[in-house]
Amino acid sequence: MTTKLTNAQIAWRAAQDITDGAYVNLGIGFPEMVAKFQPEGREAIFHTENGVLGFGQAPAAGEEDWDLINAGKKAITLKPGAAFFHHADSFAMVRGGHLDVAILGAYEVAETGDLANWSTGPKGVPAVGGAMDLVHGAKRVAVITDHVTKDGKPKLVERCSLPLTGVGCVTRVYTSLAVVDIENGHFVLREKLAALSLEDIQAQTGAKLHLDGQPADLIVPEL
Amino acid sequence: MTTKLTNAQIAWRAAQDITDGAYVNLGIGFPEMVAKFQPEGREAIFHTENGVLGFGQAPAAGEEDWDLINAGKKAITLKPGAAFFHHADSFAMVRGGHLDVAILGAYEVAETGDLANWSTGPKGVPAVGGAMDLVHGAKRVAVITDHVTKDGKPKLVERCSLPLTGVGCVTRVYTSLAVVDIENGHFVLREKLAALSLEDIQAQTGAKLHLDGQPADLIVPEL
Amino acid sequence: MDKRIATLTEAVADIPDGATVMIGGFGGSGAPIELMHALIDRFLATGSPKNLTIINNNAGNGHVGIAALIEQGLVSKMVCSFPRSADPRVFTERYLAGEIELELVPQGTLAERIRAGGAGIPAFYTPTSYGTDLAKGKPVAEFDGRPYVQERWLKADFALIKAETGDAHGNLTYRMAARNFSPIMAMAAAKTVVQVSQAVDAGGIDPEAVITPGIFVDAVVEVRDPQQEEALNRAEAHYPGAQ
Amino acid sequence: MDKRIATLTEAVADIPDGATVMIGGFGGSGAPIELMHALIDRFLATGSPKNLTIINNNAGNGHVGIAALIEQGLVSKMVCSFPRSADPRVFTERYLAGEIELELVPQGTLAERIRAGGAGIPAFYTPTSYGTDLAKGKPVAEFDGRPYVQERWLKADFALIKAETGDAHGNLTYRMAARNFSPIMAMAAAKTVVQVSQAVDAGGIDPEAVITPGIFVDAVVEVRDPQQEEALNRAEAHYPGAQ
Repeated sequence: MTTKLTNAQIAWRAAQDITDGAYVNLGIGFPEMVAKFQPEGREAIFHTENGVLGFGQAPAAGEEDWDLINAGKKAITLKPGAAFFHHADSFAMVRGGHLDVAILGAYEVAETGDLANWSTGPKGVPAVGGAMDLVHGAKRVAVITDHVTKDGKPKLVERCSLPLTGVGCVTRVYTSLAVVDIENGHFVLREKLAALSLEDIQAQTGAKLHLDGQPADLIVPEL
Repeated sequence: MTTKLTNAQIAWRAAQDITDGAYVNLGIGFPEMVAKFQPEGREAIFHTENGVLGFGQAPAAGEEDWDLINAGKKAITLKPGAAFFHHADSFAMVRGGHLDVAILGAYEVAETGDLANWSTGPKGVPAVGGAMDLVHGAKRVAVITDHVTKDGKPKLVERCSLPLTGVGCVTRVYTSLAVVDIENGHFVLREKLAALSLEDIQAQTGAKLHLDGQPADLIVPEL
Repeated sequence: MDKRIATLTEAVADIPDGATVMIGGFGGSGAPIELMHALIDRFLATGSPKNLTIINNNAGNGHVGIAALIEQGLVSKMVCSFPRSADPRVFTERYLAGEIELELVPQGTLAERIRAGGAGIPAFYTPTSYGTDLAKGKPVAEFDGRPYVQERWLKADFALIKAETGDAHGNLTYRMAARNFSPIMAMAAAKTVVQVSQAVDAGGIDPEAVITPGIFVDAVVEVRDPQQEEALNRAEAHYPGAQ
Repeated sequence: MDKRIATLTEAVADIPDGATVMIGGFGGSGAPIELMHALIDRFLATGSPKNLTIINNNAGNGHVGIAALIEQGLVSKMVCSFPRSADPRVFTERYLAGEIELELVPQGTLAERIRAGGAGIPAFYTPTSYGTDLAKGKPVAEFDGRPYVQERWLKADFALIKAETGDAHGNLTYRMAARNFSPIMAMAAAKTVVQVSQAVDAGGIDPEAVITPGIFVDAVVEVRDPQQEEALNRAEAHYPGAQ
C-alpha cells in the first residue's frame, strides 16, 4: 500500500483541482510538473512571469528557441491563442487578481496561511523572484510539497521559522500524505492516504489537524 | 504698424521655439494652430492624449476616419513613424516627463507660473480633460494667449483668481503683444511689439514686468 | 475554452441595477455602440439595469451611446474627465437639474486609476491636480522635495468595450485611436464584455500583435460593421429611434 | 529626425562612471549582448565606466553579458529579483566577498517600480512583501482593510535594451519573450539605447504593431544576427575571450 506519494503523484492530485479555462501560474521547479497532468477535456492557460500566456510543453532537444522561455529559463512552446506582453503587464495580471490559481513549492506552511519558500536564512545569495507577488495575486494560492523535510521534520507548522514569502496567503496544501485546507487559521484535513491513520498524519504535522467530517481517501494513479 | 498679433501670428511665434525632433502636445483649440507653422527643415512629433504619436494634418473633408482623431475629437492623419498606444501609456508619456513641450491656452497666468485654464467658476458643467496632467509632465510648459481678456483685463496677473490648473508650471507665455518668461516668481519681458512702449505693455499686464536687458522686437510675418 | 458568445442580448444580460460599468471609447472612437444599445433594449423591456455608475472619458454626445443611456434613465452617476464635448446636452440638462452625479477626474489620473485597479495597486501618488480644487480632501505627500496627491484605484463590475479582432481566448486587437481606454478598462473590471468586428478561433491573432491578453476578457461577441458614434451623431441619430 | 546611429562604440560612449544602467533581458532572452560587450571594450581601453549600478532581473550567468560586466570590474551594485540563475558564480563570489552591493526586489515590485519611474509616479502601494523581511523599513498603509507596502519609483541614467525592429523614430518591436523588462526600462531611463536586429526607415513599422513608441528611445543601433546569451553560455563563452 502507498505510504507516500511521489512528486508526480502530488502534482497529479493538484492538477485535478484546476478547472477548465483556468489561468494558472506554476512556480519554478517541482510545481512545473503539474502542467503534465491536466485532466482530459480541460484546458488550463499557463502564465509565466516573463510575459507569456498560453504556453505549452517543452520543445524537443535541439528545437529550443531561447527567446521563448518560462520563468525558470526553460524553453517552451506556444499553443494557439498565446500572447506576449511586458513585465509590468505580466505582474498586473498577478497582482491584479487575474490568475485563478498559483501553485508553489514551500519550505514551510503555517496554519495561518503564512508561506516560507524563498530563503533558508541569511547565508549565501538571497533571491526572491516572483514568489512574493504571486502569493498576493492569484485568487487561489496552493502549495505542493513533501509532507516533511528530508530530515523528517514537519513542513506544516504552527508558525514559520524561516523568512516569510507572504502572510496568510495559502489556502490549500497538497502533500505526499494528504490534502490540507487552511481555514480561519487552522489546518483542515480533507484527504489522506488510506494506509495512514489520522494519528500517523498528525505525528508528521507541526500543528493541529482539524476535521470537517471524515477525510476522504487520497487516491492517485501509479505514475 | 502692428499693435496686436493675430492668433495665427501668436501660434507662429510659439512654433519658432520648437526644435527639430521635439515631442509636442498642443492643447485643444487655439494651440492646435501651432502645428501649421513648423519652421522649414524641422520636424516635431505631435502627441495626442488619446493614444497617437506622430500624427499629421487634418484629412480633406469627406476623407475622415473617425477612429483616427485627436484629443479635440478632430480627424487627423498619420505620418510615417506614427504609433498607437493606450491611455495609461499615453499619460505615462505626459506625467513621466517624456514630452519636450506642451503648449496650452490660458484664462490667467500668474507670475508664480500658476495657470488657470480649465474652469471659469462654479457655474455650468465642469470639465478638465488632460490639462492638469500636461502642466506637470512636459519639460517645458508654454502658454499662448491674447495679452488681455475680451473685456481688456490683464490675463498675466500676480495671482490667479480662477480655479488653478497647476501650480508653478508655466515657464513662457506667448501673447498678442509680447513674449514673457517666468523666472523665480517674476515675469521677465523677452520680446515686445516694436510699436508699443514698455509702459504700454506694463499697463495691460497685471503684475510687474521685469527686464533682463532690453527686450527684443517681437517680429512675425503677415499670416 | 471559448469566450465567444452569440448575441448582444446575452452579452449584457447579467449587469445588475447599481453596477459600476466602464465603457470604452474617447469621443466616438472606440465607443461600443451596439453593446450600449443592447443594454438600453434590455432596460426598456425589463426596467433593469438602472442606477448605473458609468466611467468614460466623456459624458455622451448627441442621443446615442452613453448619451442615450443617460437619456433613457439608466445612469445615476458619471465618472469622467471631460463631460463637455460636442452636443453634451443630455448630460448637461440632467446634471444642472441635479438628477445625475458627476465625479470629475483629470484625464491622466482617470487612466492611471483604472490601470491601478487592473494592476492591484490600491493607491499611488501623482503630481497632477496638486494645489487645485480637484485635490481637495486628498492626502498629499512629498517625495524628493516635490508635492504629490494620493489617488485611489478605480475598479468596475463590468467593462463594455469595442475591439477590432477577438479570438476564442479573448485576446484582442484594436483599430487605431479606438484603442484609448479599452485595454486598461478590460484589466480593471470584474467582467469584461467585448464587441469585436471580427471573432476568430484561437490562433487567429499573432501572439506578438495581441494588445489585450485574453486573461482580461470574459466574453466576446461579434458585431460586423459596427456603428461609429461620430458618424451617428453627424447623422443626428437617436436611440431608440422612432419605432 | 533619425535616431539610428552607426556603431556600438558610439552607442555606449557617453555612459559615465557611477551611472545607473537598466539592462533588458530575463535570463538570456532579450539580453543586449553586443551593447554590453561594447561597454566592456570601452572600459578595458579607457578604464571607464566603472562603479555602475545595474538593474536587471538577474545578476548574470556564465562569463558573458552582465556576468562579464561584473567580472571585468565595471559594477559596484546590482538591483535585481533573482541573482541565482544557472551559473551565477561571478556575482556570487563578488557578493560573498563583499565587493558588490545587492538590492533585492520582488520581481513584480521591480517591474512596477520601473514602470512607475517611466510614468511619473513617485510612489505606489503594493501587497507584495507585506510582512516579510523585504518590507522592513518601508511605510505601510491600509486600504479597504488590507495592508500594503509603499514602494518608490526606480529610474536610471541609461537603459541598454535589445529589440527586434527599430525605426528612425525609435519605435520598437520585440521578439517573443525577449520583450520582458525592455519596454518599461525604455520608459524609465533618461537615455535609452537600443540594439535592433533590423533598423528601418520611419514608416517601416505598422503603427498598430509598435510596442515601444519612439518617444521612449534615444538611439538605435543595428546588430544583425545578434548573439543569444543562453547559446553563448551553453558554449561556455567568455567575454572578452582569448585575445
